[in-house]
Amino acid sequence: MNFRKPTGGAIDRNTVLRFTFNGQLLTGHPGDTLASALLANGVHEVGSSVKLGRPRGIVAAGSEDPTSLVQIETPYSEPMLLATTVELFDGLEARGLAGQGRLSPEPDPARYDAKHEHCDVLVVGAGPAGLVAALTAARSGARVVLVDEQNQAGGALLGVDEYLDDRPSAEWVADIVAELKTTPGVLVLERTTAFGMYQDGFVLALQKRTDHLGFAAPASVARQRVWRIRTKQTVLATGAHERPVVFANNDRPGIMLASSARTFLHRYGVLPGSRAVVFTTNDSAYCAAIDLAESGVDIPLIVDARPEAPARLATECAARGIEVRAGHVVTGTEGSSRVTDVHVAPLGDGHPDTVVCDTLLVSGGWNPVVSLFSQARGKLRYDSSLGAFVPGEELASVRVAGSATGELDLNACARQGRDAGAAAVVAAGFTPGGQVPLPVSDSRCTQRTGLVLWRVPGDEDASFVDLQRDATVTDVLRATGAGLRSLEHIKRYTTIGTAHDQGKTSGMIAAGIVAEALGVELADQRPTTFRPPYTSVSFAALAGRDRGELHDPVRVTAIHRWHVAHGALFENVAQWKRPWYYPRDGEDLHAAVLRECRATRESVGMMDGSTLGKIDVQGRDAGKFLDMLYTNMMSTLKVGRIRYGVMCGVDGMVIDDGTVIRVGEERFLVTTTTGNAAKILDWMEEWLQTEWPHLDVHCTSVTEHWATIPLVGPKSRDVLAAVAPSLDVSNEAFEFMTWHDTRVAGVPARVCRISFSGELAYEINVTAWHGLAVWEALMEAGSPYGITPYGTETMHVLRAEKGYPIIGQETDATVTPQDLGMSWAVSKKKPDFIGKRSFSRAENLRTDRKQLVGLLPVDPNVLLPEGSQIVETDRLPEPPVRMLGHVTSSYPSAALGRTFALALVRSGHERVGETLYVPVEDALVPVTVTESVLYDKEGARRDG
Amino acid sequence: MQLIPCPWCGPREEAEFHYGGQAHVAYPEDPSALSDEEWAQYVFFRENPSGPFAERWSHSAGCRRWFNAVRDTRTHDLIAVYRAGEPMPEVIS
Amino acid sequence: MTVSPLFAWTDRLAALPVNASERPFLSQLTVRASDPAAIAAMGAVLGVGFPAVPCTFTAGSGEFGDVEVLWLGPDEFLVVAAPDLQIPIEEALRGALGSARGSVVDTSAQRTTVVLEGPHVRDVLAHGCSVDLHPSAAPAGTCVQTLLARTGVILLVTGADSVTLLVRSSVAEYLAAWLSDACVEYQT
Amino acid sequence: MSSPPGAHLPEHPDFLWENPEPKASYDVVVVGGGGHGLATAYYLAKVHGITNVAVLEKGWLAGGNMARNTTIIRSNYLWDESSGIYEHSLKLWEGLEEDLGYPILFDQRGVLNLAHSLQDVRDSVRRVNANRLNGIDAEWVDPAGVKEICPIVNISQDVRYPVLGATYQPRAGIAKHDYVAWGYARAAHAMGVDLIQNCEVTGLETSGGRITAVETSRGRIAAGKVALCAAGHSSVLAKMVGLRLPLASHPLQALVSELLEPVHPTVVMSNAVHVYVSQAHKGELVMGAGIDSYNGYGQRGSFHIIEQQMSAALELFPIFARAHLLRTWAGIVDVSPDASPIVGLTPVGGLYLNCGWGTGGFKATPGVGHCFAHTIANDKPHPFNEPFTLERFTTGALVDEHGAAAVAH
Repeated sequence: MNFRKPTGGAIDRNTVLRFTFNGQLLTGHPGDTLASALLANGVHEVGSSVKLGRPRGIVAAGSEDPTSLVQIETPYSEPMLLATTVELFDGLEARGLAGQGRLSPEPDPARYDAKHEHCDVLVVGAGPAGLVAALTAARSGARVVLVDEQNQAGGALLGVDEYLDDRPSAEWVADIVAELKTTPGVLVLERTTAFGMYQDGFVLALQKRTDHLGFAAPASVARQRVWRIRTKQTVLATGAHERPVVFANNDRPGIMLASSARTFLHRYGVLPGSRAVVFTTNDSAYCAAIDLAESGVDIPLIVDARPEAPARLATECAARGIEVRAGHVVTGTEGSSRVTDVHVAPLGDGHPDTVVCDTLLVSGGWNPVVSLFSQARGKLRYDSSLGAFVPGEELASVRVAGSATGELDLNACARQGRDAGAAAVVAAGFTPGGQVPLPVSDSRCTQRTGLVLWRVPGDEDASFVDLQRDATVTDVLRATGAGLRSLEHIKRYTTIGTAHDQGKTSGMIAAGIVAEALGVELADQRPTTFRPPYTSVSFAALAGRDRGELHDPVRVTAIHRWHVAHGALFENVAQWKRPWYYPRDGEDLHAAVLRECRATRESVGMMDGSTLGKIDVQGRDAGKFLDMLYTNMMSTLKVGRIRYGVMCGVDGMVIDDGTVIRVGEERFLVTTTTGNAAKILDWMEEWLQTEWPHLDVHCTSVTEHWATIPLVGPKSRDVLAAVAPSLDVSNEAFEFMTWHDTRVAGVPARVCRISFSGELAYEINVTAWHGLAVWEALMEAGSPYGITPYGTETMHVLRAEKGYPIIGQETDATVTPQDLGMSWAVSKKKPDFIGKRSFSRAENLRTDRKQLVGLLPVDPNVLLPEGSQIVETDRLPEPPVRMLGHVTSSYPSAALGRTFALALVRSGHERVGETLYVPVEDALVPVTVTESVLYDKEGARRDG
Repeated sequence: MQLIPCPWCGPREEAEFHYGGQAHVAYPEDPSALSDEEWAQYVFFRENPSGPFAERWSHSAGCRRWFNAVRDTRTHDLIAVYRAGEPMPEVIS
Repeated sequence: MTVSPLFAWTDRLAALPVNASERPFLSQLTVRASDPAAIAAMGAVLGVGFPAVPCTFTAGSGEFGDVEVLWLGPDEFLVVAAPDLQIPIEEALRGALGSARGSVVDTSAQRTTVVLEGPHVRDVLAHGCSVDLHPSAAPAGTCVQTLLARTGVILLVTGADSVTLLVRSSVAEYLAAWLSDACVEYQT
Repeated sequence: MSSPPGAHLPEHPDFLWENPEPKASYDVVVVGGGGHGLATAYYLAKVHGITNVAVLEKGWLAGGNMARNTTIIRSNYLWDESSGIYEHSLKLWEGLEEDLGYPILFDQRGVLNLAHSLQDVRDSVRRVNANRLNGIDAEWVDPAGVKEICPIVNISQDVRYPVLGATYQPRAGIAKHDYVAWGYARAAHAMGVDLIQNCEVTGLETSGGRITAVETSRGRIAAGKVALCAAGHSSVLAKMVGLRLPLASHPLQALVSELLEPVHPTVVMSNAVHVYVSQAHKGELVMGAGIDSYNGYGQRGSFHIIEQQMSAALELFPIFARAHLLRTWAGIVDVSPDASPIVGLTPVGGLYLNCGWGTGGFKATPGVGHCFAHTIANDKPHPFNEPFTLERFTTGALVDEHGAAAVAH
């Protein structure tokens, strides 16, 4: 059956769109929503309720609808959308839901993005108040953004056929929009819902940019965009939602809000049914009844709960053959998948009468939309004449205009819009421009106050307060009977207001019923908190384009391309990609690392160390400053020399380590670990700026200025000599822990003789632009020696064989330098340095602290898993088992010809020589505790 | 998201800033002279008021300057910002 | 042989509707100083006064050719000049700084430079930059350090439709990838 | 159409509690009617027979962090001290439904803590091994194992931070927070505890170094002992007796989606990318993020935290792309320097402290309620909360769950 009028509505009847709903092939037109198209086809039952499985229809025409949940299946599956907000497109497939949607396992092909926008005045809502506010602001020259959730401006005007200033309201709207769109500095965003209002004028809005295009949506266009709007002033012209009245069996399809039926009529040319009863507590539903009657709908009866019907409207109804029964209410309905009968009785007590119909239109008054105002921390006030919470205070940068204030007269709403727009631009520092004339409406409905009626007594088990959650009056009364008083408790007890609609139509009614049940004034009740988002927002929209390779920046060195080309596997270290190892054909990690280690210890290897943090420290007090930051003495370091240093936090725990190079009398270059580069620079700045501004020191990051290449192994000297002919590489001329500026492979370089492996080694630093060329030159110069590039894993093995800790692997913020066996790096001479005072706390003085040691499995072929715990006994007692520490690092060693590990062990330094046990799966592996240095203890290899 | 007025760069989004906790907690003149209790107060204990709070921020993604702010922790509204070394404005009643 | 961070992106950047191009190997020196006389002296040797207003840059020409001086902080500046001048400029600046408190550091390879031009520049950047780039808020001469998407940048407004970005070398490719993605809708 | 599975929760009972006027005096006044306060009152009455107890709540019962958390329950903490009290708690969870006679929907669906870097892997294995020796169920699973437990996790190694494995605690899970709180409240009330709402504590009265009463918005209430269970507001209360705490109160945000058919059978946490997510009983996805950086009592956080969380979540769970954010909110978490709680005696006689739980308080509810009640009743810590003294910040004997790369929440 066709419920589409032959004319009227903002739809294109010349174009037919085909769509499928619950498997049924149907048609509609451009301009339709899925809901209007369904109603045009006579389909009211959309889904079923979540708990009771009762049929659910379409209650409202917009985003406040509590029931019309659908799953869209084309062009990509999306759950839990409202049929009332899905714009129809050709080929749409959808099905009704029972309160639960389904996530598609297929990857979402759509693009998403975000955009920042700044303005002087943001207007939310393009109804009469918002339009006038926006135009008033625009005429002042301010930067204005107007957002509206509909696909066209007009707001409530879209749902009526009123004339403004003697012409169709659409023309009035179009004129304003046209002026706005041609005014410089004005941005009008349709299909854009302001969903969150945060501090300092930060408003988030979701724009649906291509959903309405269906299959024709261009793949290159972001489907949805999150607008991050920072505004000086905001005008909230968010309108009002009509609310129903609760009565028995008020949930059947065909029962609809009166104004929504009117919207379906005027905006989409759709009739809600053939024969409609109207139940109201106020005037507005009369207009719906008259409009529908004039469109051919049989309106047998208007049930008006007020003791007296409005005389003029009642006369108009009588002229159209519509009976009006004042002082009556709807007490119940019949029907299964659609309402078939309505029971009507006098309010209070009386014998019910039954009226046959296929539609019941309900109006219980209006709830101003105050969600964003409340999110902006505006206080709400209960307006007893409206039966609703309204904005209860003025905010400095947020103004409310139109029916969002509770005002329902169009001219008055527009006036509020104009006043709010003018006040906003003045507050933003502008002078209002030409005054926008206020429209005069020909609307019939001028009486504004109605009767506040939350529910009609009746079968409480079937009187639904939240249609989506199947929560009834019985549930509310059970909650109050259980002792609950707070609306928040009752919301949780009954689940009212927790569904997709967040209680837009049900919340106020629930509060009213609770107040009645408890015998308290609503004015004394705190409404439940409005939380973002106002309407739901897809996760993908919020993630925007920060996905895949753009999820988090990848940092690469100047030599990265070479590593990729040479088959390196990479390790993520903070945001950096570092070569982990370079497997050759058929090699696994262990095989590759054994090869890389052997080559390095026996001949020469090199790695890309560019990711190390590097900080230039300059100034007269640079030495003094570093003395405070490092546990050891740096001010005594001589120019030309290098010292290893450890840094602690104020709590005395190790936070970083690295080398310190004295470049000049007043200049140092310090290195940090890869992951801590930014943190340590920040740490330095924090101390300098907030504690020691008197110190003459400046710190500058040069991490990426330099490419850093450790060249390691007994043949490193030969390789270096080949590429640095002007450098005397002899042990005498170039001592350990010194540096020289020279040229390497023809480019300026700083070469440091430091070693993290115990081998003869040089660290070559060149400007990053030269990094790749120098790397390749070293590869070439080293080829006679079989030079081998190695990655972080080999670096870890080489340093572990020497007992050098890795910050973050051997340490975990509970480890002191002393625990690491580095008392030698803790100055006894300095009166103070950061962390020193903490070393003398009781806990630090314990002799049974966990200390860094080496572990040698008794069976030299057993590799201990890193992270293994260590116990004292060769049999495990019942849990909890006393643990002595854990394995921090563990490797097979080519140099040692066996496996080994480093570990933090309670009283470890005293336990050297002891046998301890490491539970590995079901076995206990015996290990011997050793000093942490396992290879070349005498340091013979350092000088080559 | 808060809009934080960096005393140098002007208002910027909170995401550009690093939070530094309570302001005006000076590093002790001579830590070695402190008792363990006094030292612990410096290391671990900070004011945590519900209301105006003098605190430190660093404009880490901008000019990298540390500065101080008085912010109401109930509303998160910034009451005042002032540069490091400047005295706290008299906004805490 | 030198390789710039975005050398592999030249063609892709050029094809973007923001006509992006890397200006590699520029001489860049980070200057820390607060003594007005020293700052004036350094400006004098470059032929361009240091910016006195936060979040701006100055440009001029002198002994070292065209030079820009960027305000990075109340006592921090970045001097940008043509390639291969970092050593003489560093010497000149050190000389001008004299015994005043401060520092001069060659940071030429720390960042690379990307120039964007055309009518879409502000729109594209607004997808990832929270700073108001409207001409009234960010006129030519503006220099802000901020976040672009998930990385830090120095952003210079150089003209009506032109912006220069300085980005840390290690994340330059991320920036290029992000720009490419943000430009998709503006591609004609 | 029939009702979808799980969409229907068990009904609450017809009677929960009365709303009495406060009496002039109680043996014990518990300040804070959240999960911890209610559980403490319950165990005071049940285990120690102390029933002349009032729980004072400035708002509505369990309306603070209890109403705002993501309900993850687990005990797989690194340090012995932590695993002791959390495992004690988990064991109580396992019998709690029966104990309270309330359907708390405790669902031991397991928790995966993902590792995304080689150091994550080492730390995770370390924690698993420590857990096992402490008698806690824990296993290390490789990416394929992660996929088996939770098929929707993206274990592709091509992503920015690939999943390298996870720790898995099968006995971990979730519960329904309101049901838990109301279960405790109802049972405590039934044993004679007064639950007093809309009653804000404005002062603590002491005499001779001993607590004597609390001043409230509803008048003075004399108290033999006072137990603070005020989470984010602990610093404010402690300051009333001049006690400084090493706490910072931060916003912690969480969010929920609409109801969805079951896709997520377990709980997944990823510290490295700051996401934790489960699918609650009715089908909604419940997610939490990292804390907001600044101190705040405003019960709201900053939206960029939510956006970052979403991009991280979609890297791990591409299937969530078109789930919808329905509601966001924030609690106030009191974070201590070592991310471990402070539970025990104070320098003021008769005043007891339970705070600093940060993001981990919900899972501890039964355990700390039980131990704190013991501490109050005996004026002496229970062995499980003995390590969590205020003095540890002076001696340095921290229980550093934060620094030790263990997992928060």
